[in-house]
Amino acid sequence: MATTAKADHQTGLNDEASKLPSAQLTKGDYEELLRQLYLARYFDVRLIKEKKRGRLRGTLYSSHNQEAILVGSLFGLQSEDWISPIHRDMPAFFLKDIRKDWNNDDRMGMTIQEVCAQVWGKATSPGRARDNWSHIGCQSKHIIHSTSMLAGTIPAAAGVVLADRLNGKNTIAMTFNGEGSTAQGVFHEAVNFAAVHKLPVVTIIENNQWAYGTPTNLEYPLEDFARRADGYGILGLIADGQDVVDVYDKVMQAVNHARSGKGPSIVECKTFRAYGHGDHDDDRAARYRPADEVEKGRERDPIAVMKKRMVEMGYMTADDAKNYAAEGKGASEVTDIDFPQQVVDYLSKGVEFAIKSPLPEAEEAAQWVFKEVE
Amino acid sequence: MATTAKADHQTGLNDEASKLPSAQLTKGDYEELLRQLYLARYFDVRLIKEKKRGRLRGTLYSSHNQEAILVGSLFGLQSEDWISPIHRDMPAFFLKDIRKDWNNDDRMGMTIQEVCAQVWGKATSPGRARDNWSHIGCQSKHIIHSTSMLAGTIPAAAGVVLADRLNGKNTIAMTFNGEGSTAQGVFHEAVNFAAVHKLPVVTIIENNQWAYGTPTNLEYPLEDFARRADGYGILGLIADGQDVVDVYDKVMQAVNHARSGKGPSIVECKTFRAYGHGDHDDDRAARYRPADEVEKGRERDPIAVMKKRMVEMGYMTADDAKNYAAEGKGASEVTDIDFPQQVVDYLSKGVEFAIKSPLPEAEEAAQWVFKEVE
Amino acid sequence: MSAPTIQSTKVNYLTALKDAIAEEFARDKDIVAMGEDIGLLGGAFGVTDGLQEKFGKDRVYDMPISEAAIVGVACGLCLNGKKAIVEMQFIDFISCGFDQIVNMTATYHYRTAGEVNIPMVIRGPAGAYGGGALYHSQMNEAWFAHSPGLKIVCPSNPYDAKGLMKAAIRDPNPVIFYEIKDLYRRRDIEMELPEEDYIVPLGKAKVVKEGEDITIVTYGQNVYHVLAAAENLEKEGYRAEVIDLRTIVPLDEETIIESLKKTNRLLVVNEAPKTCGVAGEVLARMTENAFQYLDAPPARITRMDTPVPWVKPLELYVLPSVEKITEAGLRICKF
Amino acid sequence: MSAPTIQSTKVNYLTALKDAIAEEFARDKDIVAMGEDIGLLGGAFGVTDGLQEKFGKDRVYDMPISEAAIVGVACGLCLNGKKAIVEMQFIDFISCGFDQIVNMTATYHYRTAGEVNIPMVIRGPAGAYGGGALYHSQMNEAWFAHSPGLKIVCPSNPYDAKGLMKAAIRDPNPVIFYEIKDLYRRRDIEMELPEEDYIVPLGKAKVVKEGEDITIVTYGQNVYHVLAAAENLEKEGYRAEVIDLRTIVPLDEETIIESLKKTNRLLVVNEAPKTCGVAGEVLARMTENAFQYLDAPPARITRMDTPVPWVKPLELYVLPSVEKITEAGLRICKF
Ligand SMILES: Cc1ncc(C[n+]2csc(CCOP(=O)(O)OP(=O)(O)O)c2C)c(N)n1
Ligand SMILES: Cc1ncc(C[n+]2csc(CCOP(=O)(O)OP(=O)(O)O)c2C)c(N)n1
Ligand SMILES: [Mg+2]
Ligand SMILES: [Mg+2]
Repeated sequence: MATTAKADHQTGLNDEASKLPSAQLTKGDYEELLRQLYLARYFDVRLIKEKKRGRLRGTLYSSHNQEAILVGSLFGLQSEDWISPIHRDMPAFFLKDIRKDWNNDDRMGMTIQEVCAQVWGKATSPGRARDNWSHIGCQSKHIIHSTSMLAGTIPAAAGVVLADRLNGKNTIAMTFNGEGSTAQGVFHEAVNFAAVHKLPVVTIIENNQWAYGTPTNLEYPLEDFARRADGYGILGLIADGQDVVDVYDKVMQAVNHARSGKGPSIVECKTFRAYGHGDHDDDRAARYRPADEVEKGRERDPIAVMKKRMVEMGYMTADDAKNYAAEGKGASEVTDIDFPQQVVDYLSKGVEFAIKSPLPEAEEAAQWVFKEVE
Repeated sequence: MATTAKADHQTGLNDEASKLPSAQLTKGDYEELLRQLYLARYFDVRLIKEKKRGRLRGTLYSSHNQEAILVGSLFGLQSEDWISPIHRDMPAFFLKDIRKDWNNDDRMGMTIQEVCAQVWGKATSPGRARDNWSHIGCQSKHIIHSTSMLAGTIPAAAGVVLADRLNGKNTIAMTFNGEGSTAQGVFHEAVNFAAVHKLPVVTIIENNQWAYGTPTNLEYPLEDFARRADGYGILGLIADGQDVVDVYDKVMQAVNHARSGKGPSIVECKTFRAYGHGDHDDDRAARYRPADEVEKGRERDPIAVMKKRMVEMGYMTADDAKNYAAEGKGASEVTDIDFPQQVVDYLSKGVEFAIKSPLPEAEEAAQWVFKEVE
Repeated sequence: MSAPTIQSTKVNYLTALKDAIAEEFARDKDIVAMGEDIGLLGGAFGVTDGLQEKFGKDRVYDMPISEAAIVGVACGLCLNGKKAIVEMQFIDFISCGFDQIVNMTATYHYRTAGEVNIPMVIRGPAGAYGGGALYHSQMNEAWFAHSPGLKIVCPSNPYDAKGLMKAAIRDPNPVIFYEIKDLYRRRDIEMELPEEDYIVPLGKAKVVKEGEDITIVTYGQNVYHVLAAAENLEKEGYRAEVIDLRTIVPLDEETIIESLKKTNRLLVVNEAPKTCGVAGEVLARMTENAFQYLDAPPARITRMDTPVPWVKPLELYVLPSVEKITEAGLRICKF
Repeated sequence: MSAPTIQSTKVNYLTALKDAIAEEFARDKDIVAMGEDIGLLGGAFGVTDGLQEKFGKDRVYDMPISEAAIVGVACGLCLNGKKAIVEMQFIDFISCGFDQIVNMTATYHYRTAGEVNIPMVIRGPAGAYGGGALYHSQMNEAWFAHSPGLKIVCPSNPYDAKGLMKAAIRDPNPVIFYEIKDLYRRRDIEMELPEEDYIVPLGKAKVVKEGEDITIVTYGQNVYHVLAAAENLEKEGYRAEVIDLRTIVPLDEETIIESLKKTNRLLVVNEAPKTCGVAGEVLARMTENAFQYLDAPPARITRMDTPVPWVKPLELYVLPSVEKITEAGLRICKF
């Protein structure tokens, strides 16, 4: 089954890595991971609701059911590391470097205000809402701006860490990609180059079984997209994308591999796209995707999986696990009550800021085609 | 060492293939293979001489020392199969489908007259000398015209056999590529697509250790370019590119694999570029390539390797093997006497035709931008 | 086409395209379609809705996200007897298959001295005004107009959409077909279409409004901006002749020149960036070939030389608008 | 630059470029070069000869044959504090990295509202007349002139080559730099160059010959065709003013307009295909902005709208020539 991780597919992984990185995580870390899962989920749900209320333009590419990939991948990064999220990774913009302090606006991740301002198309977002929703970023926070052209930022990711290497810094760059995007030529060119120079580029493949209306068997001849790594002789790992701890474990192995100079890697996270490709596609998706496939693909909600883990580890009682029952519910079924208050407050702060922020002035549109020569 | 084939690298190769295709070759086939090696070598040598005499324009990308790849790959193809040669594969244009009858101008390969007319830039070449030397082809002979953009014909190769499949024909398409060209994005896109649809595309990689002035370790992280196949889960084979029989064996396995519906493959043929990248580069190549590497890379001349085989098999006496001693000699060292008369005559026929042929009329240059709508 | 029978219901731009493709598929079994999500889903906008169901997976391919391979494979199909209709999910993504289009496909006929021709249609949703931002708003036809061997088409209404699509599919050359996505479902341009098979030949512009005082040349969505501006001009006493090019390559110079003989004034409107765009080309050709008819400096209203920004006021700021066209039209008329 | 000291020896176009790059490398340790065969080999034509030896493999990269990655990696370097000089082995191969240039690199400054700028130079041998055929002859600058966010440069002589290359490297924006390969080693254009550091600012055209009867605008190798044609015109009694644009984006309209005020006649010469090329853009701008100074229909001499064929008579047939320019110049002068 798609969302069940298979036996690890490992190419060249060092044996010493057998001590799992998650062994170092504390109870507090588990609680934080769960909180972040809620935060990512709530962001998505809140935007869906806002959009239904007609307050938003643009397309919403839901990350519902895929949150463990974002949360688990980003959790172990260092502040100076680079990321490059795409359309389905909106929460990544504020989850980056959030671990220590959600409310430190100077951390190396975007603030919730900035992200919401972007969603609302306001002048207070870093790019002043010139490009749409998902193509945001922030150079000073080490977030690469994507274009729409899928896989198009992997070369840039290789470039930024090459620059850091030349300056004696040991950062890594983590790119996020749908499994469908790995068919792009530029994916190949960039991964090949990174492999030649053993650059610390970690390529996350979010295999949600669909690229828009195309199933994986028409995108790639093999079931495991991690096997793309084999063509470059680089590390390829498979994670259970529903399990934030497994994602953390596999990604941290890849990150450590990169940080220690062993080069790039591909980490495939198996998951399932909960809704349509974008919100405009929800109805049609119901036609092209068999209902039982969808049901099966959504059966292991990452919040539920994490709660189960925490109960097993004694970090949470079975009763506590019943609180904030967002898991397994669709966007239209949950309410604010299904989420920790901290999460709701945090996001509300962003939304309010965005709503209050001004639109950019029309005349700005003519600006910044070129940087003036001093 | 580069030109020594390593143990076969085989992904998914059927066990039944263990009976080597070359087991079926007759003494006559061996003799023909050797003759074709001479023919390919002579073509190259003759053009070098013609160019030195100032009779030719354009750059000559010598296939010297790499002839076994062309001869061995093409030998087992069927007439209707498609090929797509590139800059270093000039002899492929006339070697296609030559096996049965060198002098049948209606066979599914270009005539020597057509090829020479193209080299001389004459109106009697199929493309009327509109594009240069190496970018020729002939639709009716099932030879795809390349552009200069490396790896750019692999998608078209997939397309032509897909069309044949749709029409119920079981042809295969064989593309020739330098190892450096495999870094192109379009290589990835096309091989991936062919793998998804199990299209009969055989990709020959002529690994001559250099892409112009760039050594293989800066092109690809692994030593064996056949391993690119692993990323697509397709058949990947390595042949000794100096040994026409080994090339034939590996390529025929790939061809049979393709013809029986099992999909695309990559056959890496290990060889060494004898001269500069093009004739303009001969002097500089001597600077960027260590002399001992060149010496070692040229030490197993494919003509010599084949003669040795034939002597061992009793198809030739050791004394006979001393005839036509073109092997091991550079272009400036050989003369016509080092080649079988049939080879010299064959090519001379082409050269004479070309020289006598008219240039295209200047006004033609404005023609054929569009096909007229009937 | 004498007195065609009229269907009872009006058809939108998208349906016109969809019908054209489906009818051609039925007519010619060698036609194959390739693109991302065009089969099972029926295309991001639904232009190929039902096509795979009707004609099968052997003729309608859901392709990997590989624009270069999509074009290149289609090129291979075409050089071996098929005709390929290729969808770019948004025309903006054509940049990812650029080399295969301009160097492989466009030149095949030329470099084989006519032996091979590539009957391919590359089509896709295009155009701004819809809040699509930098990568879902492009009109990049000028790149291809500058690349010899490609025909370029852009219809502004359902009748032309259907007729031009059929002509493009039947054309033996590669054609890039710009579908204006903002027109796909626009209600006020729905039309009743002939029941019979018809084509609108490539290379013929159309005078969509007659007038004597100024010639305004445009195509695509800008046709509607220009028509609205023409009404404004009318209020000021100037009658504009409006020409919808419909085909950019080959360009119908004659129709424009005929008009200029009458109006002696020229304005060209196009939503693509100004520099080296089609508007400039029209201006240049008319200056070269119809200088004697020009009584006032001709002008262009185009997108500024900027990308298309996302947020509405920014987007509109850089694009041609009824106001900008009216203003330029008045300036020229009053010269 | 007051009274610069003069070197004792003349320098060719290629050496001027090579020196410019090497001097900038020495001046700024953040400059990195990437391209195919530019290190060990020193480039297909030798423009980066010795660069890797001098500055090391950390600053001069022999890249895999991956134009998209070359541009994209360079973009990443630039957005993280480096400056990248990217070589396309022939400018024709730029089509393989097209998306990374027009969508990723060109727009970065715009879409980040000025936060990021990409100081990249993409350079490569360009131009026809040398028997390079379809894929080793292109001048494709119009594709990029039509893509907002890119500056475009094309020098015609060693002095400009060096000064423009330095200006391009120091420019904070992406610049596409067309090196005319037929000029690389042309002996009769060698020049003595100032010993001191100098730049030729982007965006400034140069009047290379003064005249009163017609303005001929061109750049690159066509400068020499135009100068020869100007001599022919002189024999017929017409004095042509010849303007070498040097920079295509930004375009120096002022210098052309100033000239037109005097000559009232315009001819534009450019070896790229005609439709939507730079020649048409110059014509369009002048018609829009200097109509009142034009006493005769302006004209373009460009490549025909064909690829560049290989064999000499065919190649020359489609390209601008001294004869074609002379003829057009006479026609305009006599109008
Ligand atoms: C180069 C390119 N081609 C096509 C598209 C249109 N497109 C946007 S998202 C998408 C599907 C992506 O699928 P996948 O990579 O699996 O990511 P997912 O949406 O499933 O997360 C497509 C085809 C694009 N953005 N870029
Ligand atoms: C897309 C593209 N980029 C660059 C070139 C320039 N080029 C021509 S041949 C060559 C080297 C090719 O090396 P390889 O593929 O190993 O083939 P070989 O010449 O060694 O046979 C290069 C870089 C090209 N033709 N196409
Ligand atoms: Mg997906
Ligand atoms: Mg090679």
